[in-house]
Amino acid sequence: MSILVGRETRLVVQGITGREGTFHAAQMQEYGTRIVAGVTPGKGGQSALDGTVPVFDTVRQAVTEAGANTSVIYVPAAGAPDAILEAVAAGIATVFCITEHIPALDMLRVMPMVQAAGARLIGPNCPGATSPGQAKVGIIPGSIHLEGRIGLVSRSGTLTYEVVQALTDAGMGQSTCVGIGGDPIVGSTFIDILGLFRDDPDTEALVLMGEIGGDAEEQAAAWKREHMPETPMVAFIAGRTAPPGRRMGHAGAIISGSSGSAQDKIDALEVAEIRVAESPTEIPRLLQEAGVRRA
Amino acid sequence: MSILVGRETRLVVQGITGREGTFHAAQMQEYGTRIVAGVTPGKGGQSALDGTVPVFDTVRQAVTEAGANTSVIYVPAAGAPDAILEAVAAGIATVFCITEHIPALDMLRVMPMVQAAGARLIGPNCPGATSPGQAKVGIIPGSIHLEGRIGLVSRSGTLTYEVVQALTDAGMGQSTCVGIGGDPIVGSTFIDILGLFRDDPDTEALVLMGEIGGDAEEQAAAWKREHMPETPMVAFIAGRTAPPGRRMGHAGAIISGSSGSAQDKIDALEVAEIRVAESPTEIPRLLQEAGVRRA
Amino acid sequence: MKIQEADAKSLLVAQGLPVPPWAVARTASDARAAAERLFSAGADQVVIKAQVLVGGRGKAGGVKLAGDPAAAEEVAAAILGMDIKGIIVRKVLVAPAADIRHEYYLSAVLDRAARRVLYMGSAEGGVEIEQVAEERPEAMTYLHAHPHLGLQDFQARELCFALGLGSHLKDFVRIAQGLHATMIANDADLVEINPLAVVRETGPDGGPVERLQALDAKITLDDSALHRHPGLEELRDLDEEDPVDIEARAEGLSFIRLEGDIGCMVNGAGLAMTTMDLVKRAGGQPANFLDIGGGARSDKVAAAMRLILADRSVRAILVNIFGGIARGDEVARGLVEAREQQERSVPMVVRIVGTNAELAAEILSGIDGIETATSLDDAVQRAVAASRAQVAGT
Amino acid sequence: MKIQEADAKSLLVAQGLPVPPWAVARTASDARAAAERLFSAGADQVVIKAQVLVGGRGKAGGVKLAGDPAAAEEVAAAILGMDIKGIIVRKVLVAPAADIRHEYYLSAVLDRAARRVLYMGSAEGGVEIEQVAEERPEAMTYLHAHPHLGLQDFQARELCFALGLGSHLKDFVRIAQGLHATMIANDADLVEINPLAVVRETGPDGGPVERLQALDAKITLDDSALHRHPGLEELRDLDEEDPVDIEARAEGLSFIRLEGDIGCMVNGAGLAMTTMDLVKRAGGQPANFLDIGGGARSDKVAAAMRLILADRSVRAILVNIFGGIARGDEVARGLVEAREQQERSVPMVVRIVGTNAELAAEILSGIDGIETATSLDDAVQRAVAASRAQVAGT
Repeated sequence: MSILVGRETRLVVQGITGREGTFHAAQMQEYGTRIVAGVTPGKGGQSALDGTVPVFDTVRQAVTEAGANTSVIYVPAAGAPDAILEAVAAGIATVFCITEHIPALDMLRVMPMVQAAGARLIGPNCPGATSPGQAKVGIIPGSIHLEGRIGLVSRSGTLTYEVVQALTDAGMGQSTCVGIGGDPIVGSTFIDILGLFRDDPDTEALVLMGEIGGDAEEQAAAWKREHMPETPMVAFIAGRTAPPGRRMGHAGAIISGSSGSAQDKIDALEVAEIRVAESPTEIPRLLQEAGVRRA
Repeated sequence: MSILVGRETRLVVQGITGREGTFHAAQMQEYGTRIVAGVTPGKGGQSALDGTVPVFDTVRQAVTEAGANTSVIYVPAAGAPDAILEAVAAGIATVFCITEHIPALDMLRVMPMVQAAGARLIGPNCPGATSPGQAKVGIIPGSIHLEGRIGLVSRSGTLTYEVVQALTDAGMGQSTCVGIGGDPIVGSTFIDILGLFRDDPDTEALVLMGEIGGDAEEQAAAWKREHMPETPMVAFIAGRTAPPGRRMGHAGAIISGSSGSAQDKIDALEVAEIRVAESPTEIPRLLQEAGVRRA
Repeated sequence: MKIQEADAKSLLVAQGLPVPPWAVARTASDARAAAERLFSAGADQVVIKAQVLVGGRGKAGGVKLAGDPAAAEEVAAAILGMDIKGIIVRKVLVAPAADIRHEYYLSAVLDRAARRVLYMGSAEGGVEIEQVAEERPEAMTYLHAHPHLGLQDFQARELCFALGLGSHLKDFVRIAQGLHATMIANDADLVEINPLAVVRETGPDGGPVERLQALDAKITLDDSALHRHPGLEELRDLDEEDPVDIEARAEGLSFIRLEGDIGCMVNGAGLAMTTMDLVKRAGGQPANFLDIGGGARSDKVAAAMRLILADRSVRAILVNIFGGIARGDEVARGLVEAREQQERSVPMVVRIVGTNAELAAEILSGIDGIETATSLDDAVQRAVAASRAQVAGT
Repeated sequence: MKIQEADAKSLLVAQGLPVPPWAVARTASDARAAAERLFSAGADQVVIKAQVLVGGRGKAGGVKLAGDPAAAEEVAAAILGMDIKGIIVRKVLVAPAADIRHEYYLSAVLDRAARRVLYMGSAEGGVEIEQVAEERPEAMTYLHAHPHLGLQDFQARELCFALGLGSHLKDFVRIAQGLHATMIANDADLVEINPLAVVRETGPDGGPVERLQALDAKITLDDSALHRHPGLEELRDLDEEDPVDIEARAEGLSFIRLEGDIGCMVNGAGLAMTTMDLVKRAGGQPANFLDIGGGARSDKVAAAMRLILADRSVRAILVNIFGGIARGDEVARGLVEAREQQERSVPMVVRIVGTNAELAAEILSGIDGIETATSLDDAVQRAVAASRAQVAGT
């Protein structure tokens, strides 16, 4: 098993005829992800990926005619909120929004609709998720993964790859790796993803990659302590040396006021008996010390 | 027992210091309704009804400080939608909106909030409800009622009084009489109220007072046939002789296109084995013929 | 409130919708002048359309084409003054005749049962849409706008593709969103474009281009919201209103004149309709629908009486008041006042029950020409009898 | 993006909020002229406030009163040129000093966890609100606006009564709604009024009246939404920006200059922060934060290199790229190009992994002054060593 993506994933790629959509659709298909449809309004009737994938005008058609159950969005920021709304209105259960630079107020308006539809949104501004050996959705390089039993959740993009690579290099495979995105307003939080891992019998240990800003890591630490006390878990917090109040690349990474600092997060994690690595490369060793074996 | 209002009703009157609010609050209190609070923003700290009822600035205060569980709104149309939102946000379970002339689009915006709060709205533009011998909320004259076991639901105002009077004159008492209001957008439909009557052990027979326009009566007939086939029921439809397409006093009473005519409604009711009276004064007799006894 | 096609088009244009130019003329010569301007702007033909607030003007001969200004004047002269379903045509709309490739239907309407704005679209526009909906339901597409977010972009696209208008995607989305904007900006109950047409025009390079255009528009406004749109009240077409309606509105009364001879004065719309139903059932003919509303004061009652008596065919008056908010004594006092000022003597049957009914009875007792009744059925019987006696006595 | 007080006030005024008049002056004599206008309009005193985008200007002496134009000039001269937390004051705001009866706090801010706009209010305004929130949490009132309906009227009233502002109910409701309107109209993350003051003014009849006034305002804008508010980009205060920041933004790079000597170029914010953390842990000092973003092309890499080298204190450069969207060979080519144009020779440690890492290694092999590394820890160690060698060699 795995979470969010897997063998049962029937993916529709929204924005499949765009530059990003075309490139990553090919990568995902090559990895083994079952792409059943693409959507580009006005290009319905065409096909993509060398004729293997039908293109529809609407997500609703992709659901009713191709049986899509999962969507990934490569639509530019101006159209991405509507693309999310379209996906959940069409009954898509899991939506990954890769698009970055979506205004926060747009996401505020979108979220109640996602929740009302009972759907799950990952992102925006996220790298997606991979269940090694089964499917990858998003932009995480497929080559760095190894099948296994470690669940990984991260707020960052390339930092995620770094850790996945370190785990794979150490012979520690992953059940699913999820990037939730670093924007101020994201569809799924650490806790949402940890909840899924808790219910996944194939996930035996956890890695959480946080960064400065907000209090999502503190919340996750408290939740983990209460709901999954037995599961080995290692964390990492990026931004220990970041100066307070200065913007670090994206809106998610501001230290605001007294909270959101790396030290507050590290303290909260340690209180919850979660080991915190000082470098991504330390993570495999800390997992081993917590009793996790190599694949 | 009864529905919507009764001995357990703890009423807050929104707009208690206005002309209508003051007059009807006194009438309700005189009937025996337990009025625990009034609300007029800016008049918090005063009292109403000869010092027997505290006035608060907000409905939230009326709930937390006076334990209100039901609200009745006598606020002018410009402020009434907000008054409804305030009531349901404060946790009021049952809200009666007496106010007329609320724009329909305002009600469209209000309704999802009422539903999300899990509250029940009766009205707007409705006369309220009375459970004889227990409590009355709204503007129905208290004197016309008689305690008993007939549940009445109506889209009209004074027509409701006419029938209640006819029932009382015939010695046929009522469990609860509810006016749902005749506006295009109302908080509770015939079916909503019939559902409450179905679950009320003290209601043995039903009277439904409909009028031309829309298809609420047809819907109610079909629902009654399926869910309460054994309960005796008599109906009346106002507007048999109204010319098609002309506006009859309020927006709820337009015959639009092929449906909404009195004959369509009467046919639908008769198909559901509901007797339809030709005059309000016929209703007691038809009830008796359906096996209902006098109180 | 219904508004005329020309006003509906103005409201659509205000929201950025594409509508061909038009002019409104009250005389044949004005229509000719308008047509001349359109011909010199390049029109091949113009269309002259009766401006009336009833449907079916096309079938009634109220819509005609004209190929030159003289023909336009002639056609306009024929249409102006025409009687369409009881309404005399006082204005015509003059517009260039479009080169129509295909006609679609698009509307947004308040859906009571769903408590949403319902969008309806069809590729079979230009005809009576009720007929399409009934005979070929598969030719209709329906969707609900969100009560807070309105018509979302993806919904507009879904509608567009369902109608087969994919080649006009951007324009269609803008038009569909514009319907919602029109609804919100004006508190409309209905905004309808029929036909929304693909028309062939001459493009900037001289070649033909196809564009979407709203060729006809119907809008009805929510009466309860008119007070917050001061400009819209001016769109009320007094030409088509009975002067009595105008007076009734000024007094805050709800009044509709009918064909019969028994004037009715009732509080509450449902009870007023019921009273009329009972009059008919008893063999009489109601002369009007009149709801004096809740809490009617005596001056409002007097105004209502004036409205009823202004109708010369009224031979008897039935007053049916169930006091609740309205107080019986106030109504009775108003009736007595009205009676005093009354020029012509019409028998009156008065039934007042509920709040302060006893006071009302006292006030009315012994007044000449006023009969009182307590039961509704009885009051109706007496009013019908009184009207018959008048006919017999004439 | 943070904007200056004067600009924030303009955005509030645009939504109808009450803000006393103000002027912005860049010289002491302009400040005097502005003060003269305010004194002749009836002010008893004026306040001169440093316009800087950092907090604590009051404590730093950047806010002063003046009783006449000469004093205003003197005070302005003292404040202009002042260094407040590293920012040189280049402008002052001149406004009439209000007769403040009480100071309140009111703000609307994006609440990430709740995914709502959070309203915060307190009757203890005019001070640092973080302190109030921490020390006297009961003095704060919080409520969330609805994501679609915004701040509803009843919520504004609840907030008003919670703050004890019942006697200013209508004005407060308008102001609170105005905060939401300001947020929506400008895609703001934060709109803060501190203090929102009850001030005593002279009423129309000459007697004293009390009014609510926004005396100070802070607004931060959502960078992701600036593109849809073309006017707002002009409010960016270039006076307070490092020229390097301006160049970085023009190139689409995310860049922050720091104190150290090891230039860093990384793709992804999280990885960039991690790289800096590791540099510090290894005993080095990062000279900057630099995220070249996803899919960085070679020209972007070259621009990033220029930015790093423009800092004369940079003694070594660490490039850490994990190819995903970004392709390693593109980055490598950009580095080689940049190297060729480079005026000063700074040792560079390059680690490129992921997509096309092998091609990158080929491109970089044998180029003078470029060391390659495969592990992140190793790359960091080498960069720190290289910077030390430079210091030793100086």
